[in-house]
Amino acid sequence: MSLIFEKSSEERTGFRIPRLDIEKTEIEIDNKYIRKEEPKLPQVHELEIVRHYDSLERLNHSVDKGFYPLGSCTMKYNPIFADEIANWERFKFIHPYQDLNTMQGSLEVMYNLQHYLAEITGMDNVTLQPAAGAHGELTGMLIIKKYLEDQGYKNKTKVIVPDSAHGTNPASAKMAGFDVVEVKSNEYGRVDLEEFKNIMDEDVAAVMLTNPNTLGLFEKDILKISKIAHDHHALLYYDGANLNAIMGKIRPGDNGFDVVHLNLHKTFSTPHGMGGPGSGPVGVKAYLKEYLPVPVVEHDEEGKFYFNYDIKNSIGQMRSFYGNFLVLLRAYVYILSMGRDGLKKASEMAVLNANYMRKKLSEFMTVAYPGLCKHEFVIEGSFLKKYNVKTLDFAKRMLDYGIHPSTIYFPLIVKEAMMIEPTETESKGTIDEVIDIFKKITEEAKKNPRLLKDAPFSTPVKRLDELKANKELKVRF
Amino acid sequence: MSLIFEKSSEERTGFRIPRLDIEKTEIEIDNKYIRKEEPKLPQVHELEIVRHYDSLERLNHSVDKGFYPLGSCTMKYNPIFADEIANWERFKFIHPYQDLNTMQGSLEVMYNLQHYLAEITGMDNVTLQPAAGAHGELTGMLIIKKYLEDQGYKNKTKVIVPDSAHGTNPASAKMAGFDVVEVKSNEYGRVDLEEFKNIMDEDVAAVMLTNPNTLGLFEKDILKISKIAHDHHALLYYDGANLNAIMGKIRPGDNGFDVVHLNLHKTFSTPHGMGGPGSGPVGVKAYLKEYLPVPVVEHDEEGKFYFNYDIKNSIGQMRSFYGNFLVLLRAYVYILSMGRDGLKKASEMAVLNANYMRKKLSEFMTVAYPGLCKHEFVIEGSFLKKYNVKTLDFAKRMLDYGIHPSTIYFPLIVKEAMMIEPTETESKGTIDEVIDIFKKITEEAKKNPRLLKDAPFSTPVKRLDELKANKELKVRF
Amino acid sequence: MPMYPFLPHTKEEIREMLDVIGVNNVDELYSDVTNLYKDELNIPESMSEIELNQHLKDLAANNRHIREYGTFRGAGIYAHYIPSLVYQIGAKRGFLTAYTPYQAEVSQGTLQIMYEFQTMMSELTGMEVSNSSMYDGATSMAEAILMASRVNKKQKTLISESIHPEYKNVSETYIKPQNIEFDYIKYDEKTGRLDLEDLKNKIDSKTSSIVVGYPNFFGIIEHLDEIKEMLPEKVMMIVVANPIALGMLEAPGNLGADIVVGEGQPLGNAPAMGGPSFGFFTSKRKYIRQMPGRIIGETVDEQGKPGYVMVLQTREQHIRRDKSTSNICSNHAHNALLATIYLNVIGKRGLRDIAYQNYYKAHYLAKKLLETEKFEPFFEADFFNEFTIKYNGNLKILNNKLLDQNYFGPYDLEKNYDKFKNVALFCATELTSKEDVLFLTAFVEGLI
Amino acid sequence: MPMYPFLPHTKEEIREMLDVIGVNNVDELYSDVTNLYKDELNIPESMSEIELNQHLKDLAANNRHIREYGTFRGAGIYAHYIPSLVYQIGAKRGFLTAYTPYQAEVSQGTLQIMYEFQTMMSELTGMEVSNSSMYDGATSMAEAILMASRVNKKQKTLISESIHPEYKNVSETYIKPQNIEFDYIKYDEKTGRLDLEDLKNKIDSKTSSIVVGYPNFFGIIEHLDEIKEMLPEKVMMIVVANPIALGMLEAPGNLGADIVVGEGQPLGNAPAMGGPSFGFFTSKRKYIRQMPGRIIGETVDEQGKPGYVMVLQTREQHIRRDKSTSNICSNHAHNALLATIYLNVIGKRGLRDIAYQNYYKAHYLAKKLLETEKFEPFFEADFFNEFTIKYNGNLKILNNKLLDQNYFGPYDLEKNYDKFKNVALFCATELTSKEDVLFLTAFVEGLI
Repeated sequence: MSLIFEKSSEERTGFRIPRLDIEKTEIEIDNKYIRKEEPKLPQVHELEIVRHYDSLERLNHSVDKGFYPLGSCTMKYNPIFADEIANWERFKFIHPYQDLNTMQGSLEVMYNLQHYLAEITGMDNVTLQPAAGAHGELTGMLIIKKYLEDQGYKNKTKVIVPDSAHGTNPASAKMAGFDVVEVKSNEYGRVDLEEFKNIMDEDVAAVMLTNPNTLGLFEKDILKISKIAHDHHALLYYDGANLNAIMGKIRPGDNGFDVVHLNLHKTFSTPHGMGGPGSGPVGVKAYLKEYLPVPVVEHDEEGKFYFNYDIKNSIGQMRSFYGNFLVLLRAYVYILSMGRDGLKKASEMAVLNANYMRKKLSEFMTVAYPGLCKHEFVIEGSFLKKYNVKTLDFAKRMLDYGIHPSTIYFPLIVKEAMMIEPTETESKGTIDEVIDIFKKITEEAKKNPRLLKDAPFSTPVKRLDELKANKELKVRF
Repeated sequence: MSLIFEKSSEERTGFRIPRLDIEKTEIEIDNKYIRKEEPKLPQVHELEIVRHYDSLERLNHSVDKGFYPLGSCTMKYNPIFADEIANWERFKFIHPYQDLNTMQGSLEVMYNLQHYLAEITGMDNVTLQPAAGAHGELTGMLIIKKYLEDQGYKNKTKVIVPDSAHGTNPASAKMAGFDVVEVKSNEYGRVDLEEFKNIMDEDVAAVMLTNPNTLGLFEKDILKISKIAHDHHALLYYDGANLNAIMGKIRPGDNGFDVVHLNLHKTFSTPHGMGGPGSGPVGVKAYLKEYLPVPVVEHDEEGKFYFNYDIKNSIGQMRSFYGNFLVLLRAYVYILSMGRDGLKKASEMAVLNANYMRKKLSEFMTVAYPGLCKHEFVIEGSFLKKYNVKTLDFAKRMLDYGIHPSTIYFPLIVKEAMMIEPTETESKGTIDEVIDIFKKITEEAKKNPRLLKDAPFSTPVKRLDELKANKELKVRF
Repeated sequence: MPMYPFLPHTKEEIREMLDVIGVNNVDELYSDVTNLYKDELNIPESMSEIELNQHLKDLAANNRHIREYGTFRGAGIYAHYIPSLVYQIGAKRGFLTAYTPYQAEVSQGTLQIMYEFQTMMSELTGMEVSNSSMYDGATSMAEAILMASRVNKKQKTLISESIHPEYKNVSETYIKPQNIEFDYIKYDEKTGRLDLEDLKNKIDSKTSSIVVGYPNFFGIIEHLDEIKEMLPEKVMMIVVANPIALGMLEAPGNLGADIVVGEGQPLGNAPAMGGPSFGFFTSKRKYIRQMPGRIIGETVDEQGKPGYVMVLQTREQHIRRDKSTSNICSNHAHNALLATIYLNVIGKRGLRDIAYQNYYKAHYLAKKLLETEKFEPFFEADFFNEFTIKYNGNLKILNNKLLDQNYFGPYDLEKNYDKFKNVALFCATELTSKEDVLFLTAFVEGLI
Repeated sequence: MPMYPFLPHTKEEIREMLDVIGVNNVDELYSDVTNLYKDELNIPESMSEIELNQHLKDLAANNRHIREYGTFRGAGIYAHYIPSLVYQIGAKRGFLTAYTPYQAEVSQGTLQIMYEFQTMMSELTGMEVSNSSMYDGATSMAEAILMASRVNKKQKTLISESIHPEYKNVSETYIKPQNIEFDYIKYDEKTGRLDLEDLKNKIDSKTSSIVVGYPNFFGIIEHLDEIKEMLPEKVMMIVVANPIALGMLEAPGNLGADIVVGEGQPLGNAPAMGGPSFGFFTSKRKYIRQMPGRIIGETVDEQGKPGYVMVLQTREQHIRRDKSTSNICSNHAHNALLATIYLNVIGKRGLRDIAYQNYYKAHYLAKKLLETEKFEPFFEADFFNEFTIKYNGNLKILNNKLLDQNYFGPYDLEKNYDKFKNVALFCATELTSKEDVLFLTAFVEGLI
């Protein structure tokens, strides 16, 4: 459809400026610094704008529209009530530099949330500052780095990351100034303990794990891994992307993890917003408390909340101000809405859904690793090879059935991977329908593979030429 | 798609009741009056509800989605800002029986709106009470009836209505206890003055006119009609459905009308809401002021607003409380947003759009009445007969092009009528596209009439069996 | 000249369009009118959104509302909780900016919603059929009386004295032009229920219908079955019901009602100073052809796929003109949508739980008030979430003092019944907190 | 056990599913884990929406905000008018509940919006390319420094002392682990602009980039062209810009900037206590392969129809892992959407008009304050909508008193610069009314 710029006309407007209620003064700025050429922003009337976005919204798949089993992304239902709260003026229109007395309500939300998240993860202290999961990872890595430096370690330059890890893990470790060492997964999809032992030495600063890992499998050797790491004075880092499997059931802090980040936009149901904003709080064990980024919310003896900037060994500040407050607020609403009872049940149902779907799909597809999974599982798409069909084709065909494909080609260690996370907010009815669609497409792959290779048919556009896009790099109108 | 009832399950819920903070008392009600069988309302979880309505919304055409030229309905752009204001708690959560001191803001809105509407129509006093256009018509007819009775007329039992009138006109006259006499239109689409004179006698209580009429034509003889009616002590009623043609240009009160109703959901851009709520204020000349329904908003000497229930000859009350306040509020916002300058320009552009479209379509379709129209015009669809195609077929084919058909088979006096009202909020660009679609469909009618007769092809359902629906009358799940 | 966000025309486009039409300027488009208005309308100049926002903020500052004040006031409009989904979904522009489903193929959203609405209202009232909404409770009652007369061709209605006063007023306005006689039936001075003796005396051969509240304006549960027993076969019983009460009370359909109507506001609609909300209108199936308003029915399309259309349009004004069952055209579909979403969200169990909480809260409030000994019982009968009680002091002064404490006190029945000096109509809902009640009792006891 | 609106499973379904899986109960699904948590989490039990609504109302009651108080405070987050369309359209659930456009065919809405966003940000800054958003202004600046080092392989950055203090802190956190040296360049004590002499002295062969505000933290318009002239060819000029100011000020791209970043909040985003808003990130085209974050490009589908996809993904962490340009994954797409809608609504003319009104209001405020003689000029240089001024009394006391009058006073610069005793940073925007200014001047003169 047309770009908004193509609908622009000099004489149209979507906005009028109010009458100026004061006299104009002369412009004192040197003419050199006065803009001559106006930016080519569109001049469009309201109805055109409204229809433009009405049309654009229709082009998107979304959780509200249908099933969205993107593995590792936890595309669960995002409560409308939480959005409504986040739109209250008394939360939304607070200036970050207001007097603390005029934002006690918001500070209390943050204070409570810090404690709830600490409780859920089994950690002692939490910072709400990081803006996203990867930002939390960087925060955690910087905490580890500074702590180890302060402990006098001179050469802890390495971070161990499994080959199944999210791409952000090695990237964040690198941004924190570490070198990344990859550890292979074994035939059961877990960290290969032998190789892990071989790689481990005193130069290792940290081990970054996701548990359950990106295959949806619980790292059963976690206590051994933890002991080995700690014996080498390395810290254990928990990537919380998969926390939705374990709320109230397993606490990373109880399994040896020293630092944890969470993705509130996954586990705690804040909307993903087409790619963000997220929020990536970081929890640490007490001994790392003094390394958290500033500020942390605390209260004084009279119960007045304030931002504590006086954190002795703080790594510094990770972003401006205090965090993505409106995301924090939504997560707070979600947690209280579910309660300790509901959070636990949510994780249980997420795991139930995943195992049910895994089991049903295993009847006609290849599940990469057998046995119980947690909140997600991975299909090895190479079983389609005999029909000359790729996972990409399978995924594109799913679009024709109105459901979003799973994450594909990740984790990298599974050939033609499809990583499926149904989440707990989907009903058995929906999941059964989706299983039928998987089955139908598998049949189509056998009988009429062109249907997959030429798919999608029913989407607003057909397959797009990514090569051309990357070659020409036309990134603006 | 499935009904929500089909998605229900006993164990699901979209709602939880809060803990009861008091002790329960014993139920004293006689068991006879206690409900035994629960109403079969659905038990559904939130995500299901959200997806249900997400899907239902997609099945609807709407102004936000595209062109909607329903003649006589004025489907113009409805400002989002006005909706936002109507959602402010300080307007939305007022109980009608609050102390007047706690609703002065809302009363001021009503007071000002009464005056703006009086000014626009050239009337002296306005009631905001009627809930819709037809409700306003009934109000107006009752005012006329009571006034004439009070004047001592015993036998004024008839109301003259043109054959081109909206169906509500005769229906409302009838509900007010009058008999309806139809006056024919002449070859120019206007009231036939000669026949009008013949029908007119002292038994006539009122003449109901829409001006411009439903053909979009200005009743040029209005002053003559007015004089004849008044000479017979009959009153002139103005159906404001077509006011969008004349704001700031012609005032019904200046052309002899005694009573006027308006449709705020048409002219004043409040959203039609799938069929309502509307709002149908009624304006009267000063001599009818004491007949308005109670209450009317006034203010005392200190500027305090109040509801005046003390209206001497009031016809009584037309509905509970004071009117559709949140609709009134939106209209108030619209009027101030456009201002006296913008309202006039809106009417001018509405008339410009209609004439432009009329002229362009006349190149390949039959316009029922030649010459200038106002905000709408009527195509005589019988030119399609030679291709064995009906207006209904033409309309259904329009659906395939993503635009809403015009009003069809109305007014009754035009064969196979298509009544087109583009409104002023549509751009020339959109109208040109629509003209091309009309042209294309006209071509299709010639070359491939099946395309029209079998249309629509792209809608969620194809043509529906109305006979079956009316025969079986299945009106609930 | 300012540019308007709602008007897209450029000067060049206007020129082109005028040329096509064959006129020189816009004024010529009005060359055929009489008494062209030459002045400027005496209304303000156009305002920018920023200015208008400020203006409305200034106006809103003079309002207070039931979410910032406590409230014990009902009397026809009630302070129930509205779940977040109701407004958020209701505000979808595909619902808000669509019109009457004249083209069913592109209105299946609207039509299915109205079909679901009709189902829910039928279920609630225990009636067989429902239309897709009226303006409000009062006009629904008026139209019900007219409908009864169309059904049984009789021209007199008997209305309970304890019907909401505004409903009585509106009904009078509606039925007088139809030459339908009306009379009022007394309430029992002790119980506040319909006086069966008086009813008996007033029924005659001309009687078409009797109208009774459920609960009535005093909050009292009428014994519908006993009333029904008094009625000759053809006389129709019209019940004006509170839909939330129907989560706890037996459906009027099971107690003999012929037509059940009411105010829909309690179902997910904001008080809105009294409007817009909607009226619901249900009846026995055999009367459907005499029903006013729009009705949606199920059918199939050419390929056998289920779909929905408007049915019985030949009853309606756009087809039948002066022979139609009513002049109603615009209904209150969007408010009915809000109610439908509300009932979807709360479900049958939620409705029951809410209804019972209303009952418990109101009875707790009544008990606590009597314990202060500043009040004494008035009517002695079962009630739902509203009740009458007599204040030993001056009720107007009490209400004014409560206002200073940010509370809207009870409705003062003297407003409508001269003899009810200091008789209060108190209301409690699921939102009335123990704290509210304890504040009130302490306040009347002079402790605050 | 309560039923949860977000959990659809019935007991029977759970049973069926367990049977299919082949386990006896849900606990068995966790049979493979270590240290299963046996306690109850120490967080509250689940709350109904009604209770939660009340809880949040209680919390919100302890907040005040810039729409109910007047404000003269900016310092990085600004009180601009947000047209109604921005939130209303932004709240569409098809935008809110979609994720990263991994499947382009069902994400053309997202992708086209981001493409339009990139176009607008490029236009605003006068740069050739833009990514589709960062977390905020501070991290954008930090990433810009890292990017400059990737481009020119030099390891030192010079940061203007007058950059927002929080941006400096964040940048330090980001660049230290990369062993990038940094130093601060003084501002001219008289003008508040960058001290060109100091810059000259500090540039050396290791210098990768210099970072300068436009306007700077004091609201002052830096002479970018003069700074650029001082820089050796390879040294990159990073400009941290206020996007509203760019409606009036020459685009940094025309004054020599290599990378232009900034805080996007002023464009249609609520202050939100500082987050979420977004950072914008633009640069010359030749550096695009070193840019962090997601970038959208135009292409065609198999049938030649235009469409949009993510490009240069090989820079990103999910492909390149520890070799990526940044670890950023989630961006702030939804906030960028709000900015896009905002810029659509106001258009180029609106942006210009708003910018000029900001200028006029701020200069009017400055003039009026000086006229009271309670203030004296501090820096003497051109400013946009913020300016520094020295108060003759105690600024902290003044601000506390203003708070009692429901005004947030100016930002107190002593918070960040010890020597700036009683130096205030005042801000005015298009929403600052004459009334606000006259109140303030009367107040400082002791007339109120």
